[in-house]
Amino acid sequence: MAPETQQSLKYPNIRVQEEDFDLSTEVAKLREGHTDVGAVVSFVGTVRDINEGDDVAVLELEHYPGMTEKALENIRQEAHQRWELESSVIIHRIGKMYPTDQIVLVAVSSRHRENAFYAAHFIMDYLKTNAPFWKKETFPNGEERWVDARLSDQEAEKRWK
Amino acid sequence: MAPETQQSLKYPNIRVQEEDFDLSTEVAKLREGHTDVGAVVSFVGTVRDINEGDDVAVLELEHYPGMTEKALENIRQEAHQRWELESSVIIHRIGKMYPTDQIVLVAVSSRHRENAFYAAHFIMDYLKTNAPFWKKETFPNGEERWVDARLSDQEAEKRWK
Amino acid sequence: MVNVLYFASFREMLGKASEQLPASHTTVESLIAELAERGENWKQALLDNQNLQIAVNHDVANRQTEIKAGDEVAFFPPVTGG
Amino acid sequence: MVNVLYFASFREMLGKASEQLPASHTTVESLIAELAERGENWKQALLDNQNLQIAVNHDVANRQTEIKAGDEVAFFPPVTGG
Repeated sequence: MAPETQQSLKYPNIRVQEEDFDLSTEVAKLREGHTDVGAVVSFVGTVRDINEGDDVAVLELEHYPGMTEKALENIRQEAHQRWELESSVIIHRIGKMYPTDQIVLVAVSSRHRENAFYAAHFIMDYLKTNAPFWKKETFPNGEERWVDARLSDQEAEKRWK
Repeated sequence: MAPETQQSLKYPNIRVQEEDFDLSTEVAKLREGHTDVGAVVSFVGTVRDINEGDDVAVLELEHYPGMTEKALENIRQEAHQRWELESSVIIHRIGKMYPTDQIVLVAVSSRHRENAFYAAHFIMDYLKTNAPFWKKETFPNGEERWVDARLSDQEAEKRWK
Repeated sequence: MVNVLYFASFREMLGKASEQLPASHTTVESLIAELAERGENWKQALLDNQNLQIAVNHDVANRQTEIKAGDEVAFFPPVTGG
Repeated sequence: MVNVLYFASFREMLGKASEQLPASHTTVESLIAELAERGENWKQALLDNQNLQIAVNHDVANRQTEIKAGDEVAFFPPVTGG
């Protein structure tokens, strides 16, 4: 069995993939079999064409296979322990991406909106500081730069302690 | 010109309609021309098959044409004043709906995720208490009941004062 | 004339969705006082109702809001959309 | 043996993505001490780096975490996904 298949069997609500995703399709899957859902909150992170004031031509996402899926599943489980949720999914892309491309999807369904809003926000804040992904930017002149971790992301995570 | 066309020209980011909507399509439209977006938060409200412990067969949404659009646009503008946002859209369906149907969409794009999360949550909380929509439930035995306003929705709105 | 609208449970309880009334009232309060004389259901829905919601010309209003000829006044229960 | 992995800027700075080392260290700290002797870039990346991130067997770890034969130890800079 290919490693990625093993991972997807072990963590059916976590996907790390090169392919793009479709928001409507993923939200429909998330809601399947949950007829008591009243609220679905989704977050889509996208590639900005400017970072720290510089034009970005290409963004490359590297990750730590195996640890990534485990870290994302831990974050997801933590959200389910903190709030009453029906279902949730995390999809994170890897490889080369371009401005306006989708990078990450976090979608959460629950009976009431407040839980869904908090849980999706929490998952994103935790993902930003705890999931082993690294971004490298390539500028129009071909120069490359590893993206620096943001202090604001660490602050954002602390809010949930 | 039909009244609904006048309203949609006046408030291009507000739609009150009987038709269903597609999340991916709406988010794509929202992001059009905003290449500096890094975050898109969407909320979809759906018809639950149970409310206050009773099975719901049909949900009917009535509204106050003219005031609805104005109220929704006020809520949207307020969100843009409070947070730095790129774009936002509110779609609310009216007429008959059934369990698992989509009722409402609020989608917000911004450079950074925190603004998008707060703004979408704020818009939903304000919409719940300030936009003139009324829900009537029909139960499997044919009985009808107007849905009561929730005290928790009033509390949720107060948080943002 | 003033255009008066009733929504949702009010429309059903009062038996009408809208009506044109002479613009003989200076405030929403005086309009309500006159409507309440029509019967117990009108009194209950408008005069005695602590949760009554009012809009004048599509803006949230209250009992003290002034009204004039050509205005649209709407009465409705607390909203439950979303 | 211990499997040691380097990611992102560390992989580029240290010139390798992974290596097998004898399991002769009891903690991450002692492994780092040995690696730091390889040269200035190793010392900077691992020993002197306040922002060094460590994982042992896919779990977040620190310098005091114990390691044994068969473990996978990873070194990387602060994460920047999402």
